[in-house]
Amino acid sequence: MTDVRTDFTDIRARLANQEGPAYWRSLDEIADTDEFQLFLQREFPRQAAPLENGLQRRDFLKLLGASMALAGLSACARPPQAHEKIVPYVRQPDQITPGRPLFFATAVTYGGYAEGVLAESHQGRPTKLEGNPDHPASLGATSATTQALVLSLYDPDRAQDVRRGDEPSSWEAFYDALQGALGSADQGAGLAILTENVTSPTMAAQLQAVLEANPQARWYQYDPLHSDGALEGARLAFGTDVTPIYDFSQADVVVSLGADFMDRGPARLAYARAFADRRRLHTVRDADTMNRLYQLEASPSVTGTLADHRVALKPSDLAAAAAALAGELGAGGSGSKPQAFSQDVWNAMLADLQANQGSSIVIAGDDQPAAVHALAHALNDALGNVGNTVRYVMPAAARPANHAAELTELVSAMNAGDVSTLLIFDANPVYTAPAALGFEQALSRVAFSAKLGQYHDETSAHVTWSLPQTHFLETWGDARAFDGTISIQQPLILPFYGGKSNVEVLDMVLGNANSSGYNLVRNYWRSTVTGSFDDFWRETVFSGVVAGSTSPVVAIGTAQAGGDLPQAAEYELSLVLDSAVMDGRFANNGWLQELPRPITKLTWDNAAFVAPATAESLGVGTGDLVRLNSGGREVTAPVWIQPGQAQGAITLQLGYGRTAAGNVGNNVGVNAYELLDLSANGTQPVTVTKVAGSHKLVSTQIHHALEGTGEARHIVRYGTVQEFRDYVANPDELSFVHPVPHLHADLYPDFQYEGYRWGMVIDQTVCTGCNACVVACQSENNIPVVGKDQVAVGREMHWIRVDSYFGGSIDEPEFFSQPMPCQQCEKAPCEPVCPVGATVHDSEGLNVMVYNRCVGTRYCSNNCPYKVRRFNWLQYAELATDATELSLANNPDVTVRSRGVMEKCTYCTQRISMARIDASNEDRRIADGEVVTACQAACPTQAIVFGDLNDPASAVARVKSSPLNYAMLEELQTFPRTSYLAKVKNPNEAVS
Amino acid sequence: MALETGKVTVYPETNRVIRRGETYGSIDDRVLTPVLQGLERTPTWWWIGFGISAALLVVYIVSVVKLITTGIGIFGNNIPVAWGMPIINFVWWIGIGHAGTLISAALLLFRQPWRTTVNRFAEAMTIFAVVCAGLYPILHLGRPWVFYWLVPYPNTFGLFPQFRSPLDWDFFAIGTYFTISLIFWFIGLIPDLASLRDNARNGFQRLLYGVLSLGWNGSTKAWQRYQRAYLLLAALSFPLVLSVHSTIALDFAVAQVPGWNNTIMPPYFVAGAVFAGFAMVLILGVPLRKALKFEHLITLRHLDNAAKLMLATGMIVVYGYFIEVFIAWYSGVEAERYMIWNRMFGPHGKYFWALIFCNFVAIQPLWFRKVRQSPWALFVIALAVSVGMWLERFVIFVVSLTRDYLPSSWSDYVSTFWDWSLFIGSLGLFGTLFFVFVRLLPSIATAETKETAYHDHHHGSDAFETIRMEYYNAEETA
Amino acid sequence: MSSVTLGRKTEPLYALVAQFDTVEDIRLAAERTRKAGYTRTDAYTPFPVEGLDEDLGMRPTNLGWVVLIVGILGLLGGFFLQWWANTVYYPLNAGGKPLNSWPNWIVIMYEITILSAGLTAGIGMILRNGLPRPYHSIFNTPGFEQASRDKFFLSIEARDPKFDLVNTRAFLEALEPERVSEVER
Amino acid sequence: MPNYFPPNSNSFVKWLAWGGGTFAILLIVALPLYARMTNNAVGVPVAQPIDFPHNIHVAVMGLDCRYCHTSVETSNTASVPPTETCMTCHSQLRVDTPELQAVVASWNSGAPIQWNRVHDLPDYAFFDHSAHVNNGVGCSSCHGRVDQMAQMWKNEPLTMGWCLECHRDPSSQLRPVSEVFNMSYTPLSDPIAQANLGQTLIEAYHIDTDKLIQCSTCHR
Repeated sequence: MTDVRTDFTDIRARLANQEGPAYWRSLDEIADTDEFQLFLQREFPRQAAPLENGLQRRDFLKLLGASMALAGLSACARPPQAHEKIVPYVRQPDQITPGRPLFFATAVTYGGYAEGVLAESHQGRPTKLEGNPDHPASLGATSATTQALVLSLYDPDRAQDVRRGDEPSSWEAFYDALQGALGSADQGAGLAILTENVTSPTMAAQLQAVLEANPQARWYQYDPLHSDGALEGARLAFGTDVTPIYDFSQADVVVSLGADFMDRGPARLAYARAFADRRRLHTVRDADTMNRLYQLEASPSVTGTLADHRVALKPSDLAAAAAALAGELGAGGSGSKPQAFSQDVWNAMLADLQANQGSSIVIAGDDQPAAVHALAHALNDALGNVGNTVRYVMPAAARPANHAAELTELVSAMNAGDVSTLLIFDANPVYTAPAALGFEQALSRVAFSAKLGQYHDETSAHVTWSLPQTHFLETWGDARAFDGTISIQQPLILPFYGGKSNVEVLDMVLGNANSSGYNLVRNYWRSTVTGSFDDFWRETVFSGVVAGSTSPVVAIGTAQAGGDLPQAAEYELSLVLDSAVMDGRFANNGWLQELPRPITKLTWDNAAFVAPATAESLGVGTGDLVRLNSGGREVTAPVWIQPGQAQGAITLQLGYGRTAAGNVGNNVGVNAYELLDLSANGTQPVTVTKVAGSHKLVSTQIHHALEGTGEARHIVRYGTVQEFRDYVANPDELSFVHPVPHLHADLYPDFQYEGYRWGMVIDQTVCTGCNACVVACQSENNIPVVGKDQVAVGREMHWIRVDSYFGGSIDEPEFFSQPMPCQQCEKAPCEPVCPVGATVHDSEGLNVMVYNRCVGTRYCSNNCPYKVRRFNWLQYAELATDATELSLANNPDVTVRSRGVMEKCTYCTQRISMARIDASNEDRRIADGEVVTACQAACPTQAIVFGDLNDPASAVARVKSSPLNYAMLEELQTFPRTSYLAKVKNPNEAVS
Repeated sequence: MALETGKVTVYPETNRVIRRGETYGSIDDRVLTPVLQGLERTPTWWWIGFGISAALLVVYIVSVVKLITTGIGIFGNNIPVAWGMPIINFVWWIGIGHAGTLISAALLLFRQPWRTTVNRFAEAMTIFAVVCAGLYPILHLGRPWVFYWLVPYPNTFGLFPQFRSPLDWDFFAIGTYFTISLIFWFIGLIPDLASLRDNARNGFQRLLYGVLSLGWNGSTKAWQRYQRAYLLLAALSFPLVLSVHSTIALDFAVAQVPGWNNTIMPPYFVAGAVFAGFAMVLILGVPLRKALKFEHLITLRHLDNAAKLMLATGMIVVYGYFIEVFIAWYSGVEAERYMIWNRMFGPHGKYFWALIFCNFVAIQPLWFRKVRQSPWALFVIALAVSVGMWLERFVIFVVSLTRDYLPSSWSDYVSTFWDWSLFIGSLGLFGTLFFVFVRLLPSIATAETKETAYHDHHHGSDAFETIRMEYYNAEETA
Repeated sequence: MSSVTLGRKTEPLYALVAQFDTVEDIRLAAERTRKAGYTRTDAYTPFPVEGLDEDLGMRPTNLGWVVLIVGILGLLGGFFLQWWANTVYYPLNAGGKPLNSWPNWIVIMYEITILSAGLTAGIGMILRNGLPRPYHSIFNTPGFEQASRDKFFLSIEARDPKFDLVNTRAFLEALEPERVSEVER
Repeated sequence: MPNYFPPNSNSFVKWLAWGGGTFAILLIVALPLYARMTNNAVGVPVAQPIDFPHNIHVAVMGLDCRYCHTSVETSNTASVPPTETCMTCHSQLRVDTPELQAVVASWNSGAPIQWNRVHDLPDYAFFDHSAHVNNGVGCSSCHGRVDQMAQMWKNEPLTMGWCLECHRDPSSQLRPVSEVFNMSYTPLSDPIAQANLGQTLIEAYHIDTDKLIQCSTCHR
């Protein structure tokens, strides 16, 4: 082991301009970019443990011939190789206990809006994100994307240097150049700043300062995650900028006008929790308070899977339906309901709304046109929901703006030569601006252009300066949540690849070359706080939210419906954000690319979703290529036949077809921005023509239909509230929960578990299939990414998968999401067939998987009826010997599996072990709720309950006693520890 | 010489294991010459066959290297189909490896003299097939270099195998089967090795066979123990043969995969194994008797019997197919019923019908003596059966796995280049061993054949009794 | 017929060996030799000749008993190994099956039984026959290479108490062999 | 027909058989032993960048283990002390002695000292110091008489088998928590007495003995 030559001058330099939590890390991390491999090989401090380390002496020669036995005998003990190094701190920070993680409150932003997180740090190495229970937009939960962002932190493709054109340069050089560019301009004439949606008070103040210093300068915002429809809708309805906040806890009836409110938008986690709390039923009494959801949408959504009545409408029909509804309920609007809307559902919906005035919600989707939003406002107003289930607050955005308009404006200004200096923060307009707009050409007319982003991306190639930006885990900053609540972002680690944050670079415009985010944020807040600033700061940074910063309710007049409804067309195209990579900003994140998308289970691709009937008329099948032509621009995309898609509606996801995303994200899928039309009113007409050829779309599930054999196996059990009541009335009769008589008989006596008896329940009634659990598990358990080709042959590694089934007709199907982790069977079929005892039960009834004992017969997987076991067919995980920075995201408490071993969900046994050790050190029992599995922690709707079944008071024991509780494939007598609550829907009785 | 001078009871030609006119010496000459003759006299067919086999053996080695360096991801396996072609090939080879020991053991116990001229190469076939088979489960491990963790031995982890696992049963069953078959084979070889030693044409052969024959001298006491040991081994091997494939069948029978967990599996697998085994005996025997000019020793009677056995076991296997369908229907278990439907009409349905053709339709001609006694017709049928038995395993193992309990986990199976290269390569391994065997060792057990010839011609010790009587009468009169 | 020299100095006499052509001849000869009271006799044949051992008055071998005993030991050992390893030494709960789930152990017990018994039968036979034994005086018999082909030899060893070069030779000649030879040790 | 092999070839074969047999047996016995020896440098002192004498610091100066290994009671790792810890004394004591220069250098430069790992478990074995010291497993039980080691060495093989010896029967090793850091403490010489003591301690510390031999206790 060669010892490290650390460049101390460099380190001192970096230390010199760092404050606050800079002391969290060891020197090595500061010098990391240089000595990275050494950093890894030193296994400092407590890196994740690659299984193969114990077997390093294994080399190919040893596999053949006589020395094999020898190599194996030593497998468990270390050979006398060069000694591993122990590298202690020089000055150990107070709050660090080596080997114990710390949690820090910070916030991740989407479209400028904050979602609070608690970041887990192992000696300064962030490894996991959990939700921040104190944060209104998290409530302790996280989304799938948030879970994946810890991987992006270490992404080796991130921008690591300041570039002038293609030349590596320096911050100093940039600063001088910037000052030159600014100095030449009079009053900042020709200076333009393009940001994404800004909610950060600090940044807003800085922008304000910049604009005051340079009256001629202009600030534009463009953010694909921003909803112009909502903004304009509010303006139409009230003539002012307000944001509606919905209180689902008070809503008995919800009508969603194309709103995927549980998976999209800045309030998704909060809304999902509130909605689920009104839906969750463990006893039949809960049925009385169960809410009802009417979901009108063009393409099946996560929210739609929970709908009691789901109506597939193409965008123009949806708008028409909204107008007709408004007409019926005297909220302005007019017209009659569209044909596609079945009469009895329509009547039921009207009846429910009328019957629940003041306790209903009409919510419009972010990608709906302004008119639909206005109608929603008008409807809530007319139904008397405002003040009950809906309240209005000032927008959290620092400057509410129509982003489409601003981008168009900027481009024309650039074309007119009015822009000589352009500073771009976060945004990647060369990729995300509609191709029709010609942003790229316009940009070429700008003399001095700089772009601050985490990647040297498509835009970077066309600006004069490309600047590396810090990840949010490296950044001091602040941001507001959907309801205005402010969070202060604190870094857990020094900029890993160098880089500066928005506020730091913005401060350069104000003439400060080296100001630090820490000072900037502190100074801003110092100016706002009355009383002891240090107390405020400690409290705020600790809790992650600025107390009392939630926006107050604003009084608004009566809402007016208005605006034009979208024009109907034979084929209506909707370009939507992808559920995983969003607008493409996360395209280089392997966890997200490989994440089976909700409902479709599609990975590594986007596709043009069409209804079965539409596909029939077009004569195309899944994977066939079609040419989409809208406004004279063309994109050739593969077709995905999606049951439940509205006839005539074509849905294509944005965020794909990137060319400068990085090694993972490049050339995945097709670029839908080619077709994007900012002037489109919610939808744009498109012509679809079949073209030759096809594209291999990879889905992790080849069979979704519940009909026939699927139904007969009683895998998904579901019924209505009424059926639930009947079943409880006479529990001995067969019901939807227990459709077949089942005899529990067994040859062998059961094992007794005196201590803990871990178990889990998954509530299908509230599971949305949003995938948060899947990525949370991946992050917690060091689950590798295998790539499209391996997924294509059925080798994805996710320990918990979300099975998705369709019931009913393929045109109006019902959707079922069924999370499937290891069922932890009492009589596990996988265990007796393992010849080496690599998978056995432990004394707490856990079905444990001992990677280092596994020889890889895979018999256990064959014998697992749930097929939840995953096998390392090839060397998927990065071993210490050939690790990249990405392996730093690994959880040090979980073994990194090597080639040839089986793996599976362990109920997060590492978390159980930690709790057990802590408890035993304190000589007490583990308390209920002390062990929270990764999937459980992430779940926005708390559909997963875990705990000790031996403790009758535990949450899991209570839920298991629900009459809806059933065991998957119980006829196999595997007696799973993981059980399910049958899905209960609350349809209107009037609907046949 | 002896046979002519002795008083001979004549049997009808068809009943004779050995054609009229063969003498002890002529048997030796026929059998030993191909072994003892010089390299330059080695026939061309041998060189060609050996060359091809050796070439395939190289393919095998390359595949194994690739496998161990890259990982079993090179195969088509996935979740749910965690066992793919390697396991099919494993069971296929093991099946083939059953005829040999069965012929030598069972037929010995049942006093079937006709076995003597076919058991030697059948046993060799068995051993080589078991070698090919035995390598598969090891190579097919995720971490082949720790395969010995299945062996109970004291170690630094303080761990032992988990003996409830059928895979451990396999390990013991195959290990035992290989060892016992090898001993059985070698003991049968000792007297022949002695004749080779005594007829050696050069120092090398003398040394080689001298060492191998362990100094056998054919003394009566030695023969006495020899026969006892041989009989005991036969008695032990016969149930062993049945147990080995039953154990293999248990790998599947104890699992809960629809299409695997049938109680009928063991007997049905054993029948299938004998079926496949005799097919391979014919595939090897028909060309061999021609090439080595053994028509006088491996007579039509042998082929006829082998064919009859094939027909019988074949029909048992077909019965198995039927019962599987019946039980699936009778069980009323949805997964089972769907499995059968999928087996017949699913994406892989064509393989099922192909197997029905090979294992059922193709063997029907065997009802006719004419077919049974025309070598090349048998050869073709045997080939079909070998293919059929491979397909049977594919249908049972893989197709069942592709559609098990949760539709969400259903998947398809696509074999890869390496799946096939390893299979073709294993044929090379088998071929190489077999060609080396026919060149270096007698393909027919001469000592046993002589004994049979003696019984054939003299009807056991009747002849001796007559001579004895004559002598004592003469003595009395004197 | 004088002593055979094999490029070595003449060795003391090992036995008188008579060569016969047919099974019948050797069996008759063997029987007569026994009746004549010779005990240290043996016959060498290319294939096992039924009844020849009785003709020579040999006792049947006890190999079977040895095999049986070892087989039973194997059976018990097989059970003990599995019972001890999975129940006593490291008891692990595999799929809720009882620790002492003996039905799962039958197969291995069976295989170990067969293995031990089979090895005993095979190796026992070889060792009891004193093999491997490259050198054996009987090989010095002229034409003995025929013994593995189609000739039958009867030997009366010099150690035989009743052995007398002249009388014994005469006795053998009386059996009408193809030839009689003196074989050195 | 002549003999093909000389008379003495028989005895040759005999010797060959015996020799081969013995050799085979030796091999079977020797291999595991050899494996153990080569893989666990038990009792082999490990040279360190700084010649740190545990014996002087513990036996002579009387430092408690926890003075340097601060997290041993609270964390899975006992933790090797930061340079800071050395400097608490050695900023005054023997500052200019040659063997301390590396420490001073580290302090001044901020470059961490790179010690050589002595007790190196495979990374898939998750050992937790706190769980042991808080339940009556003494330092010396695994690390030996550190107070007598000028240079640190590994005192036990640290193989799984070795761990299990105690995990199967903890009562044979347990000591009162108060004695955990006592280097000179040894289990009671009378096995029965020790077993009784162990049993009392197991009950006192609520040690779940069933759990001790479970795979999930050490492997995750």
